[in-house]
Amino acid sequence: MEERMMHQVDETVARYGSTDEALVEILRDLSQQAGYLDRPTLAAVAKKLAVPESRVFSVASFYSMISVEPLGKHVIRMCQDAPCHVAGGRKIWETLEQALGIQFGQTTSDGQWTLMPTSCIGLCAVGPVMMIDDEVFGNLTPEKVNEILARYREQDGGAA
Amino acid sequence: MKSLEELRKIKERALERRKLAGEGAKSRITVAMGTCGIAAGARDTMKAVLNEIEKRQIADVVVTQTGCMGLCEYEPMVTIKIGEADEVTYGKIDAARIPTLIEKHLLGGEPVAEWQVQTAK
Amino acid sequence: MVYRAHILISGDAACIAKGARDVEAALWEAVQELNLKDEVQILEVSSLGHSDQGPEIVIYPDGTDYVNLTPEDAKFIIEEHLLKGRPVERLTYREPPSLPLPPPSEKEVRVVLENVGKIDPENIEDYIAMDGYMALGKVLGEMTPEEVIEELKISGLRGRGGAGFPTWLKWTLARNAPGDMKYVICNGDEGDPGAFMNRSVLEGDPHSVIEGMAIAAYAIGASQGYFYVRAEYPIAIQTLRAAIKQARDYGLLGEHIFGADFSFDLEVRMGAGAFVCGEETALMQSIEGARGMPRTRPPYPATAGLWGNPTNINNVETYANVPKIIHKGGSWFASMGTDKSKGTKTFAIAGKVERTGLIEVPLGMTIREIVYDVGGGVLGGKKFKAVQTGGPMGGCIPEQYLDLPVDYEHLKEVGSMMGSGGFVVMDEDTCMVDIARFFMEFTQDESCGKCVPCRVGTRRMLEILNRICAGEGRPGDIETLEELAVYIRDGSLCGLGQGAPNPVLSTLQYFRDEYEAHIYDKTCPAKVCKGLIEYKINPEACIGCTRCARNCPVNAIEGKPKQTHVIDADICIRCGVCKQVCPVDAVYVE
Amino acid sequence: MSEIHLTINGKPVVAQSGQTILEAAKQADIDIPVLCHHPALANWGACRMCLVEVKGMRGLQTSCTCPATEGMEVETETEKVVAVRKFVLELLFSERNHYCMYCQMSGDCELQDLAYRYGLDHWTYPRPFEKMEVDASRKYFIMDPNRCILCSRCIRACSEIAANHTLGLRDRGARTMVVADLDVPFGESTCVECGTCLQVCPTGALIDAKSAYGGREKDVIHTQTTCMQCSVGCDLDVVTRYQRLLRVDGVWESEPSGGLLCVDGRFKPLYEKRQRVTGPLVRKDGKLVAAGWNEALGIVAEKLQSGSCQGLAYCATTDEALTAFARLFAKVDGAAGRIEPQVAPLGFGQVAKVQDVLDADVIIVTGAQPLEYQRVIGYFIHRAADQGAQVAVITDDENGLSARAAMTLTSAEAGKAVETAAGAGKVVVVYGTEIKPEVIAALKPLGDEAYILALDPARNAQGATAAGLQPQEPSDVDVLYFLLGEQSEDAALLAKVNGAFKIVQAAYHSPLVDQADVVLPTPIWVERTGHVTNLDGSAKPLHAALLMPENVRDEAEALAALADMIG
Repeated sequence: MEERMMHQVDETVARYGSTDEALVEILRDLSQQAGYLDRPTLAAVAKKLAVPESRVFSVASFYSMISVEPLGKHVIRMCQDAPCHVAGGRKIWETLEQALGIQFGQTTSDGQWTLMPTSCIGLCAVGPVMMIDDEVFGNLTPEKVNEILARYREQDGGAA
Repeated sequence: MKSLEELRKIKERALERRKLAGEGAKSRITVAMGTCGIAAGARDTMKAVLNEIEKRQIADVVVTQTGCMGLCEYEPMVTIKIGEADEVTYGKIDAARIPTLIEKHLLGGEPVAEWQVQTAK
Repeated sequence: MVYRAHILISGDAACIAKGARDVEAALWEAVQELNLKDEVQILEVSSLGHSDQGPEIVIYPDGTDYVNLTPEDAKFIIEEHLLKGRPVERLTYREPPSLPLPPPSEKEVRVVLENVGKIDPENIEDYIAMDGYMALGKVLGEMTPEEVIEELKISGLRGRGGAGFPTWLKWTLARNAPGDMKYVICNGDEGDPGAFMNRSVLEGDPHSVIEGMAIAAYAIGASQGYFYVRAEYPIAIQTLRAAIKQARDYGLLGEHIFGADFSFDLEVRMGAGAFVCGEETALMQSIEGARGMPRTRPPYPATAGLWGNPTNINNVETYANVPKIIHKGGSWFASMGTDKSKGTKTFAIAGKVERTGLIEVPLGMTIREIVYDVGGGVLGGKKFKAVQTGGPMGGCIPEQYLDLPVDYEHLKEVGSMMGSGGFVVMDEDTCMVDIARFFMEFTQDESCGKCVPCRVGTRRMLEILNRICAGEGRPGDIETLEELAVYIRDGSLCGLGQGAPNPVLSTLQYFRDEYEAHIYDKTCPAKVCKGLIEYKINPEACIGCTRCARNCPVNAIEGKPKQTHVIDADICIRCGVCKQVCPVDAVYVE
Repeated sequence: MSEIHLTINGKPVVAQSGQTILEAAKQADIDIPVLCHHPALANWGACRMCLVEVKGMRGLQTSCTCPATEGMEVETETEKVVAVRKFVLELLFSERNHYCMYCQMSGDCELQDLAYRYGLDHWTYPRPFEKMEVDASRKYFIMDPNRCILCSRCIRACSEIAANHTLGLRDRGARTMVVADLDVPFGESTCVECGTCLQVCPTGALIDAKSAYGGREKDVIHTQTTCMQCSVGCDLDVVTRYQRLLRVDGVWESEPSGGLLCVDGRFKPLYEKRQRVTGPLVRKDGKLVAAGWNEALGIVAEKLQSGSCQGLAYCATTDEALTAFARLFAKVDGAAGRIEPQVAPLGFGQVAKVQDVLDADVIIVTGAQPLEYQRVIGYFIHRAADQGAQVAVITDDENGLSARAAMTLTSAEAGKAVETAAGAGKVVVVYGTEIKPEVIAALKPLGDEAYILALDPARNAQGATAAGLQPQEPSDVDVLYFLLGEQSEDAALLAKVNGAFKIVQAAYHSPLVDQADVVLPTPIWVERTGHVTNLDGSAKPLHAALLMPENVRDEAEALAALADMIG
């Protein structure tokens, strides 16, 4: 495990360059690879770039696409911006919160789902929009949301 | 790039190529592959276009891509240009519509009116 | 074995989720029962293309496509289609209705978007064919930096990302600032909700921006440039990187471009999800690998920017205009637009309008023209209520200003701003208090937390707005909101905080009655705020189909089949699902 | 720098170009309130307290960041400015728990002061804050985020002054928090307990654990004195209340440390556990018993004149005491020396001052562990490295500075440090008693251009040298006189002590004290008056912040009395 992580850190740092100015990109990339950045990974980045851990943590926790806390198996990112909102985004928010039994910013207790807001992903014409992991879903309705969730649950083997 | 002259030569060459549908080809299919297009399924559409061309062994067509045409709601969007005729733009072209589109417009020469959208000049 | 017919059934996850397995079982059963198993083959395939309407089957050789199937339907189809040779019309797939798109308006003028959607962004020669890099060649071969800036001055181009600062002046300041190392930065952190013009340009015509930056670099004396693009735009970044590589391959970036004593190269930096990084000083912090926290100005980036060096920063659209201006002349550009706002502007029209998407119009076009002529009017023929421009730092402009020319000055006059070009149309079903609340939630969430007025003040405003929308507004709330808004505007460090109260101020200015209705009458006129509404079922209309009761997430609806249903207001969470699923529109909001 | 002229509140003000409006105002005695600004830290511009109106500039300007320019017209207390300041204060009071009554810093809080100044008389906004956990995992101080106003002074102090970079921020917006390292409890962090964060905190978010909740700030007394924990000699602001030691702060704008202290200077003395010698003791019937000063000094005087004697001092006392000590032994023809080893001169280079480290381009450290024994110099080296200085550590053992040094070399590789220094601007060699002869030889090519900072391990080394005390070993004499001051002897010394008659002058009990025939008490640092001479060679004043115990006398005074008795 640790070896794999170190390898990932080495590789990512090599890609962006081991200067402190690449910190934001390195952290974002690593966070996307691993789902989130655990403390050993953050410490490894700090060491590799020779920057203080406090700076690594400050930067990591500032940006919304970098996570320093564990996320669920699937991360739902619901667009929280105006066009989606006007198009009925609030209902989708509520449907998601209801369906998963958690609030935005939380992860289900079984570790399957994390619900997060995201800023505009520029697909306003098909709002409301959400992303599950890397997949984008547009023109959402509460019904459609429940269907999509059901499909993921089915894929995951009927669990959760 | 050493000089404006060199750039002009490239321009002439590129223009020549663009005037036709494609280099040595009779027609051109363009799939809009902006984020909006891809979110709406443009990758599948593109795949379907390539499949269909291979399946039917159509030789004189160029398949290319372009960015967002500004009508994100109508993605995936596809344009077809045959010879020196005006380009025709289609909206909401999912993979399932490609065989029909290629059959009727590209091969049959008849644009599919009900899928057509008009874009700004 | 040769079969007379093949039945393909979609094994797509969505179809399975909706019962494809049962349908498949029913197909097998029917084939056995009707003794067709030697004639008909059933094959499961990955997808048939309409999984949103699954379960789906396609029967070949004729290719009839059936969707939304139940096991009963499956059996029926085998009997009718395969045994009796009669396709079941009612179950066949129907194409989505043809496109109800109004024709594009002649009023659009495409300058920045000229090539977007017309050329292959990954083929530099496509761009060159459209006179690409001619402007750079001309600048390097025939013009001094001063002449370049003069041409921009003639054009009247102003920053397309926000406040509209004259571009020539910005360049002059950076040019005159002392320093050996200077930078140009392209701000591609397009974060305004509803705005995606820059994304479209980066994805569709990246070279125009690269060329604009190279010209800027020549004008101010820089040799290094940075593209800062938000990570939410992965395709744009990919396209951009490919374009930069091609430009290098063609010698349009790098050493001694066009044989001139000018070298310039570009690097792409990706954001990581922070709206505030659209603010120029925060953006530079982010490029330097730090938290994107804005710093006070002065000093301005023109004198002390990236790593303390003189830096010119413009947004995507501003740079994309530059090659056109050089190529066609500043006065050509200045011939479009208004006296003080020259040229064209791209907008992303979204919300309740027929023709959503990307447009480009000359500055000074009225809101009415944009909404009705270019945008095709309000969606579904509803009544126009307001348009929100300028993103979360902008404001809502009401119907009375439909004939307002859209330019920097006029938008500001009515309490909004140009911003980067978001244009969200709102109709009568939009609650303006809810919209204000929404924007405050956004800025509150995106506040970097550095300065007190923005960090704490937006929080206090949001709390009040939340209360009002929940039906718990109190007398005095409006006045407190106004007070908070003014002080946050005057006291905040950067544009995000200074602009954060704008949506509240503008809605208070034009839709105060809606606030008052929420607070004093405890009603939401647009029937949106769920603390103030109640869902009811019209007994005359209800057909007792039980659909609402089955879909209600909290079992708040009582009723037997074929009898009138009733919603228990105490249990109801006002999610509105019942209203959406009712086939006869019997559910209404009070 | 040139002179510029502006007007502030209608008053003509002369300032230097490059100064901010705030600095210009301060020079002209115009008070502009601040919260996030601190003169020892980089400008931040976040709290918005220092907003002013400048004619011709759009909006309000933060005077702490806005450069003063020629002809500028500034107004610092307009109606608008005052309204925004009051608003900011109201917001801050609504953000977290600022119930002053229950705050240790009430009366000594910059936030509270400003609230009084701007007439806050009620809570304007609701205060829906959640209680946050207090971090008391650090021995010497407590972090209470409930009182934090996120001014970031502590973070900047940790990075800019201590160069330790332990503190940072987590999250953003209203969720922002000050955290250590990767968000670990303070006590588990890389914190070096210098306490600079504590000293810059404007509120009660970072408080000293010892003095917390012990009474009101209005009753405290501040006394300026000099730290005696090592040879650096930092200026101290000692805070006492009712003759009790509360806390120790650094003094901004003082040499050599500029306000920076270390754990030894700021905290450790507050936790002194050794048993104090509170009066003279003489051995009777094999036991040490209390005696009067006259009796004890009488015995000492007699002994010193009756046989061969030697005086050995730890240099943990005043210049005056060391001089008196040397003088006394000269009088009785005894040898007198210091116990700690002394650093020998290198034979090249020019003498450096401590602050020369800060603007060095290359720093060579060898034979010394400043992070352990002269910590402030260790932090200065880190600070210089943050500014781009190349640090080369030459050592055959572990050295804490290696972690952030550009290179760590063995003694044999010392030449590489000289190569690095070649062509560099300012080169500073920091060395201690452990320096090896071959390293000295290798560094010699640096020549007289190099600045040399010798880290003498003794606390008042320069004072001892001035008094002519050189290192000596205990010898075979009839009477051994130890001047220990506050320093307890180490085991090596104890082992060398023979069966002579032993006189020990010390503040605390120790094995040597317990073996002594006569014990004379001494004051401790906080009770001392006199001077110490620091590494830079300045005689720095000591001012007593606490009274000595009744039966304790200052060494210099006791030694002078002895000399008088001997005549």
